[in-house]
This record gives sequence, C-alpha cells and structure tokens, in this order.
Amino acid sequence: MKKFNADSMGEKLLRKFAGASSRRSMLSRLGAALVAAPVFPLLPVSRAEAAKPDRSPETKTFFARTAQTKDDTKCDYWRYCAIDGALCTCCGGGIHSCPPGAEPSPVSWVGTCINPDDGKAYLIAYRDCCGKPACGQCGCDNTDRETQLYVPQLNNDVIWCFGTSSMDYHCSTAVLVGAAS
Amino acid sequence: MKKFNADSMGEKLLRKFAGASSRRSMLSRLGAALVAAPVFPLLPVSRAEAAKPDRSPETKTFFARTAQTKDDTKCDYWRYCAIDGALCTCCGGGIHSCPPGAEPSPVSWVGTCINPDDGKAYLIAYRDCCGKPACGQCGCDNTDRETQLYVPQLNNDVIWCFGTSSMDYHCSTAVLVGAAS
Amino acid sequence: MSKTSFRIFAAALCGSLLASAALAQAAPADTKASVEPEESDTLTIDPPKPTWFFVDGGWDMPGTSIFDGESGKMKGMVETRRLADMAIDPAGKYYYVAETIWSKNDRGTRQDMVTVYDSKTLNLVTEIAMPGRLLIGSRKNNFIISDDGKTGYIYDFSPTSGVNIVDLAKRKLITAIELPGCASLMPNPGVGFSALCSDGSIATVAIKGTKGDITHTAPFFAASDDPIFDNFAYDRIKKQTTFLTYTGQIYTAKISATPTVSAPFSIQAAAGIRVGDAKPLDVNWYPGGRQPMALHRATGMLFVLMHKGEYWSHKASGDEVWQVDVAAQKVVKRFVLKEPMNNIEVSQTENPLLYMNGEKGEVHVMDVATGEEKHKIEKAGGGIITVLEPS
Amino acid sequence: MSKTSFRIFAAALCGSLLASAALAQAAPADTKASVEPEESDTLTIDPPKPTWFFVDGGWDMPGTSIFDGESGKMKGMVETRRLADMAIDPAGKYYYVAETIWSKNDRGTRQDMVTVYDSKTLNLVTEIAMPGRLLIGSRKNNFIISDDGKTGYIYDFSPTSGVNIVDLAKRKLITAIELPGCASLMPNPGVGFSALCSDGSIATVAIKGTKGDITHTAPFFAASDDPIFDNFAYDRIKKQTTFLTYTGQIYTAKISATPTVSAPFSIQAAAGIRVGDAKPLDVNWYPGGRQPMALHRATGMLFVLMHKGEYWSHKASGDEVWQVDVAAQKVVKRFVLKEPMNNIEVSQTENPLLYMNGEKGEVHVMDVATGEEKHKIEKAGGGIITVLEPS
Repeated sequence: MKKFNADSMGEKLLRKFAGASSRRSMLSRLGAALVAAPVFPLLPVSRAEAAKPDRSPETKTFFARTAQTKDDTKCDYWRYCAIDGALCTCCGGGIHSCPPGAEPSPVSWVGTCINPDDGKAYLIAYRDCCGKPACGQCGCDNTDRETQLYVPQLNNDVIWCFGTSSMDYHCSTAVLVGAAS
Repeated sequence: MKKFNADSMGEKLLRKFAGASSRRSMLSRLGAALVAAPVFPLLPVSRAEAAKPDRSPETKTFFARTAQTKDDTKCDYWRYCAIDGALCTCCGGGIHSCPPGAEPSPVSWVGTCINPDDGKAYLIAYRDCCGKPACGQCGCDNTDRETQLYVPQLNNDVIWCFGTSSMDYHCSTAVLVGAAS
Repeated sequence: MSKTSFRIFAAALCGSLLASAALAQAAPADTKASVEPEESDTLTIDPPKPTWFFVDGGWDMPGTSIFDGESGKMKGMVETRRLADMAIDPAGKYYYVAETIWSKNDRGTRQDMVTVYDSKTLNLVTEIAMPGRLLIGSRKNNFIISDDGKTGYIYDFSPTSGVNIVDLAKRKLITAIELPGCASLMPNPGVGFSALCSDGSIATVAIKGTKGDITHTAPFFAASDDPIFDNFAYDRIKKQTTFLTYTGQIYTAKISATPTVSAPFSIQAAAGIRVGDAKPLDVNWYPGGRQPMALHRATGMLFVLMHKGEYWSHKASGDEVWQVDVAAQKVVKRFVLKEPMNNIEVSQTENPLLYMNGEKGEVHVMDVATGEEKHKIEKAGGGIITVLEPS
Repeated sequence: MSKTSFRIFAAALCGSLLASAALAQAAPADTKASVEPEESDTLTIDPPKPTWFFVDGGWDMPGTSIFDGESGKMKGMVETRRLADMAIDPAGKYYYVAETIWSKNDRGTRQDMVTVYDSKTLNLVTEIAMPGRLLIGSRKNNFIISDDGKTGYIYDFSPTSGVNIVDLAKRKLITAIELPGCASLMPNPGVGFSALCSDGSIATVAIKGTKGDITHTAPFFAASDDPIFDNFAYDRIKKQTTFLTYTGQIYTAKISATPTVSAPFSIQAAAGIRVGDAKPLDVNWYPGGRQPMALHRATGMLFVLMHKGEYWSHKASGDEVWQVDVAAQKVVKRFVLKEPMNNIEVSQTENPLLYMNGEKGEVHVMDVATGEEKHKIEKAGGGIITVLEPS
C-alpha cells in the first residue's frame, strides 16, 4: 500500500495556502494528508456533494438560522459556525489576518458554514494565530458539524499551531476557502 | 564599612530556622541581613519594644479586633494578620507545614499579630511553600503593618521563594516565631 | 545627604539583634508568652484512594488538585500545566504527567515528556523524554496506562497521527507507532492498545517489540454524523469500553485482539422519550459537555450530563444527570442540577459520589444515593476530573 | 477485521480530492458563489500612541493587551508572563519586558532577561541576559528606563537588594549595583537613578562606568508607619516624582544629583475633611489599591483611588477617584465609582481618560471632563495599567 504524497496533490493550491516556501517545505516534510485538511477537507464537502442537502431554513442548524453577516467581531457572524477560541477580529487582527506579532498556522480545522445572504455553504478554514498568549477577547465556541479527535480536522479543541515558531495559542481567524456545494 | 556577616549572628538560631544544612550554607553564601528577616525582623519588634504599645481593644486594628483562634483555614485566624496568598492549611499542608511536594522557603516576610486569647503580640513568619502551582484554595490578603517594597521583609506581595529548587508559589504558612513584646 | 546606606542597614540589624536578645530573655519571665518557635516542614500524603478525585485546573489554572470526596478537603496537587494529561499508576505508586514544555515559556526548544511523581511525597522522580504529543485540553484518553501499569500510551499528532509507547518500569520510550486516522486510546491487555477511527471502526494495535500491527473492526458508528465522545470509559476488570454518541446512542465494546461491539441503545429511549436525532430543528435531550459521562464500574451505572437543545450542541453543559443501567438499558434516575455542569466523574466506591464542575471551576460533590450535594468547592478547577479506577 | 488503515485514509483523501475538483469546476458556473480563497497574513501596528493603554493580565492571564482608549478596541499584545514587568521605549520603537523564565516551566534553569519587542511588528527582536530580578507582581517602578531611552534599570532581590543596569542601545548588561535597604526606582537624568529606602530617605545612585555612588536625602517619611506607595509617578519633563503615603500625604520631589522633597499636604485636608491618621479605629477616607494613583503630567492633576476604612487598608480597592490639583493642594473633583477599582492610570492627552480595573479584570475607561464611562472592556486584564508618557 503506497503512502500518500502531499507533494503530488495540487501543489499549486497547497503552496497558495501554505504561504512562504519554508512552510511549504515543512508541509512536504510532514508528507501527511492531514496537512492538506484546510484545503481539502474530507468530510463536510464530500458529504455535502453526496447528499446535496437542502439549505432551506427548516434544515439549517440553530447557528445558521440566527447568523449575521455584518459584524465579524461577534460570535454569531456566519463564518464562525464551528469556531472555538478568541476572535482575531477582536484582538488587533482581521477575519483572515493575525494580530501583530502572531503567526498563522499553515494547517487548521475546517467548517462548512452557510452565508445567510445567499443561502450557500462555504468552506471555512479556522486558522489559529500562534506565538502570543491567549488574547482573551471575544471568546466563542460554536460547534456545527464539529467532531471528536479521531477526525482531527473537524475538531476545534486542538491547538492548531503546527509549523509555527511558537505553539502558544493567541486567537482564531475564519478564512474563506471556497464554496462548499 | 564592614559588611554584615550572617554567620556571626546567632548561628544556632539561624540554623534552627534555616533547617537543612544545604539551606544554611545557602544562607551563609548570601551573607545578607535580609535572610535573617524571619528570625530577626527589623521593625515590628524594635518599634514594639520602643513604644510598648497598648494592646487594649481600642488600639487594635480591625483585623485584631475580629480575629479568632479556632480555625486556621479561615482568613480571620489570628496569625494571618499580614498574610497574602493561599492558606497552606487549605491545600493539604498545615499552619507551619507545606503540602506534599512543596518546599518551605528559608526566608519569608513577617507580621506581628495579636492572639485574642492572651492579648499578646507574636511574631509570625509567613513562609511560602514553593515548587507547585498556586493552590487556589482559601485566598487571603490581610495587611496589618504590611509595607512597601523598600521594606521587603514587611511586604506580602514578594514571591518569597528563595533558595528553593523552584520559585513557583504554592501557598503560605504562618509560622510562630515567638512573642513580640 | 550622606553615604549612609550600609550604616543604616547595619544599624537596623543591630536593632533587630537587640530585639531578639530582649525577646529571648523576656520569654522565661512570662510562661504564658513563652512559645517555642515552630519548625517548617513538608507533609506527605497517602497513596491515591477510591474516595479521592483529581481535578485539573483547565485552561486558566495550572495544577491538578487532589480532593477527598468524603471530607471535601484538598490533599495536595500534581503539577499539570495547561494542556498536560495526568494518569494514575494502577498500583498507586506514581502519578504520571504527559506534558510539553518550551525552554522559554512560549518560545525556545520544545520538550515532550512523561514526568513521574511519587504518590507519597508528590516529588518529581524523573522525566521520560518522548518525540511529541498533541496539544489539546480536556482529554482522558490521550494518555492511558496499560492495566498492569507497565506501559504508557501517549497520543501524538504533529500533525501526523501516532502513538508514543513508553516503558514506565524502565522509564524510557519503547517506540512511536504511526496510526493514521485514529485517536482516543483504550488499553488492550496482552495485545497493546485500541483506538477509535474516522471510518467509524475500532483500530487495534498489536505491539510486537517496537512494531505495531494495526487491524480494524468493521465500521459501526458515523464518525462525522454521530460521533462517539472521545472521553469514553474503559473498565479494567471487564476489559470493556462504554461509548456514548452525540445523539445519545450507547455502545459497549469487549476489548481483545479482535474487539466486539454491542448493538447500541438510545439513552432517550431508555428514559421513555423520543430517540435523539441528528437532524436540525429537533429539540430533544442530548448528552453534552467536555467530559459528558462517567461509569461506575462495579454496578455498570453510567452517569450522563444531559441538556435540552438541538443537535450539534454536544459541548453544551448538562442541566440534568441521567443514571443509566447499561445492562438493563434503562435510565433509572434523572438528577436535576442547580447549575449546568461540563465535566462529570464518579467515585468507584460502594456508595458512589458524583464529581462535577462547570465554567466557574467550582466542583460539586453529589451523593448518588440521596441526590444531595455533599460539598461545593470553589476554585477547585474547571478541567477534567479523574478518579482511581478498580483493577 | 482488516488491515485497512492506509486504504481508508487514502480513500478519504481521494474523496476530498474529488470534492475539491468538483468545487473548482462548480465555481465558474455560479458567479455569486465564485469566491477567491483568502490568504492568511499578519497585521502590523502603529508605534505607541498617547490614547493607548497597556493592561497586564495580572496573576491569572498572561500577556499585556494594548487598547485604544478612544475606541475601546484591542490593538495587539505584548508577551508578558506572570510577574514580568513591561516598559515602553520613550522613543516608541520598542517594548521591553523584564522577565524570568525557567527552562522547564516551574523547574530547570532560571533565565533572567530583558526581552525586546519591535513596536510595529510586535515581534521579538532580542533578549538581553541579566543576573536576576525580583519576582513580584503589579510594580511600575521595578523596571524603569532613563529619559533618553538608552538605559534600563531592573530591580533585583535575591534576596540581596540591587539593581541591574542594562544598555538598551547596545543590548547588554552594563553592571549590577548593590543597593541595600532601597527599592522602587525612578530615573535621575544625567546622574543615574534614585530609589526609596527603608530609612525614609531617597537614595541617589550616580553611575560612573560600572560603579554606583550612593547618597541619601535626609529621611522624610516613615517607611514602616506611613509608607509611600511604591507605585508612585515620575514626570520626565519636570524631572519630578509625586509620592502618596498610606495616610494620604502627598509629596513631590525634584530629581537631581541631590533630590529635594517638598513639604507634604494631606489629600483629606485638600478635600476639606479630617486629615488621615495611622491610628486604629479612625474611620476615614484612605488611598488604596495596587496602583492607587495616576498623574496627568501636563496639568499636574493627581487621580487617587480612595475608600472609606481604617488604617492598614492600603490594598483595598477605591470607591471614589479624587482629582487633586497638586500645585493648588486642592481636591477639585470626586468621582464616585460604580464598582471598586484597584488600579488606575490616566492618558497623557489634552482630554484625559481614566483607565481603571478591579478584581474582575474588566477595564473601565472614564472621560475626566464628563465623568462618564466611555468603555467597559471585559476580560481585558486585572494587572497594572501603563500609558505612554510625555518626554
């Protein structure tokens, strides 16, 4: 049985998300599929594709039914359907930007969240910002489709600070990866 | 001007309080007078001696007027008139005993507290127990005759863990040293 | 202005010397005031007892505090920093802490180790270095110990999934095994260990020397749609694990070289109400919390934190504790809690005590027989709770 | 049972590869759903501004959070662990943290240093090793920087009292000076530094190379009977320190090679009430808290946290803030607080803002002109508050 080789799978996309080449080489070195999780999340997408779920309000989760699209410093902002931690938008960072001095982890856990403005599902990478003590502001813990440790890329308790110079957890961003269905 | 030599001053007493010989040699090495503070506190005694203060209820502090002698797990126990921190009696230790795995600091800050049973003042050495994380139980902060950093042996904010293998603050004891007047 | 610093200092010392001389002479004159100066010392502690519980300080407070459930008194503390995992030697001689330390707090060199503490002195005995471990809080099954106490298994994820195997007797790393797609460990006596996997199976890793031979059961649960809480319970005497899913399905698995899994039953059905469902909009009672269930091994009673809500509320604290007779598949009692609780454990004693805490870090001790609160301990810790298990 | 781990894993990956392929194709068909994946990055920050305040997390939360007092928004964080001391480069280019780190959290090798952070990136620039420092929380004057920004003075106590002098431009230790009986530092431009002493004097240490020449003023306060709060305020422009004692006496000292101290006045008398007294049983308004006073340099207004109580209640939180015109020796305003506050600082701006926090770690921002609360920031931190000082 051949082991999976991260370098052979969509290297361009991988590099895009991995950012600097030093990080990409870290990813190659790890060589493991989980690294690609934020880019190619396993289950939400494939299940979404398979089931072609109805996105009507009746089948939305409580979070999706009550989410808003105006204020990304609140826990009910639509992208935060599976976030756990301090919102970087409240810590001197942005929705996809780390606060000064903090470093985005190249790997992350992912969520599939519905944007109430268009009713569509999007893939969100919850990229932790690392290397500073916990920010403390705007703590949220949303759990739509959040699972347990044996599906780590869908677990929001893991300290997702791999390949960063420090694994100290500062805050979490919600990076839009693409449409989920 | 000759520097003070801790070894020349009441070595027996010093050893008594310093405990193990390794600690005593640490004390000698430091050679500084402040080490002796728990044994020979500077100001409360000398002032008490000089002023011969009236210990009648009318001149007692609020703490002294309301202190009790029955329960050493409460902040108002008489010996705790200047304690700051977690009571070791609530952490698996005793009034002069560190909880298991914690190490008493050979130096400490001191207080002069009045025992309501006999109305007399006693010298109390607040000896920190070190080497474990903060115990968290029974936090007290009493401040009778507690001063600022330039009189360190009477300041209860200092982490009094010197000469211990770890300076992690766990809890504080209240060791009876002797009568103060 | 004068250069008086040393003089002042020396003078103050003389004053204090005089004072203590005065004190020494005064003492004999007044027998009542004659007190012997006390000596400072350090206490020891008993080995772990079935009535004790161990509560981790969680994210905010370092240290795992040891309390006696009967008296509510603190007995001592094991040094667990944020995201460390503690395990108790089944023989009661040691506490083990799997931890990750940087040489400069949050920077510098990473050091992963199992740190060994003597259970009577609570002193550090030694450190066993290992290649890594996952940083996550509130997990009971990322650091487990074999039933005979000889081997420690520490989950690693860097971010490739694997397990470090440590010889606790010889105090050294035996090997690091890759275990893709699986986590959440349980002992497998005589074989090695088992784990839950993302395909819904149990993996069993048979250890031969430094190699692991990985086999899987058939998938039996939906790892993404109705996950099993990874804080499940293992029973050393029955060699059996009890699992609970988000919707409230309860499974038991006999652990062996080829584990067998029972047909599940619904906790809601066992209480005579509608079965839990994974669909949105269905408001029902669901299990939830960080450590949502506790098993009383001797009686097979499972205690589950339950709350009313919709599906995907699996981290919500429980408003009730449901006592489930697992063999009879019946909820025999529902305890209504005064405030929502996030973690639950039960003493493995004849008269079981429930230990629960919530966001506030306050531990509540409840007598199962009476449903009464025996103790409420403030600032005890908000993390997971551990008890001594029968073996 | 089958050896399926890698197969399952690979299959899952294939599924996800397919899914993303589908995604890539689906996107162009629906322009509304066509979204560019976002890039992760890291922001930078402006150099410190007069409207900003820096609040230490205190005992419970590591890190010093930077907030803008006008907007109430967090701007970033400087890494300060428990018992670290932060100082701001007067030129605004760096944040300096005097800290003590063990190589294994609470054990191992002790490392004392001044850590340098760039004020625009908040990245660590370098570490300057030094022989030691005192471990104590909530002190503003244990790590001070000379007015020209070139020299750092770090109080040490091991337990002999001394000061480490660090060249912040060359980033190295210059010398360690013994300073028996004194602590609580203030800059002394062109001379070295000064400090308060247990004999009630100010010590001045004139630095010549690596040597310090120590002189003292005549004693002017009672260090044990009516101590000066060691969190006093120094004014770089006036080269003057403002002191406050437990009973409420206010002194100013002109800092020079031979500092001169003013006659004190009573804050209570300045408010038209009975002078504070050190005797027990005398209930009066007293200053108190950890950081009980803040000085607005440009106007010479002192803001003091005051509470009603007996003497030796100097750590009690304030129920009111008294605004003292130090030159006129008058309390010009008394602000009643909604809840007791423990630390106070004031922005050095034309329209000063008061920053206060208490045990809860919530920061309250109050407009001095109106007395109104501009912001209440939860979980901002419970430690001392720092602002950029005019120079």
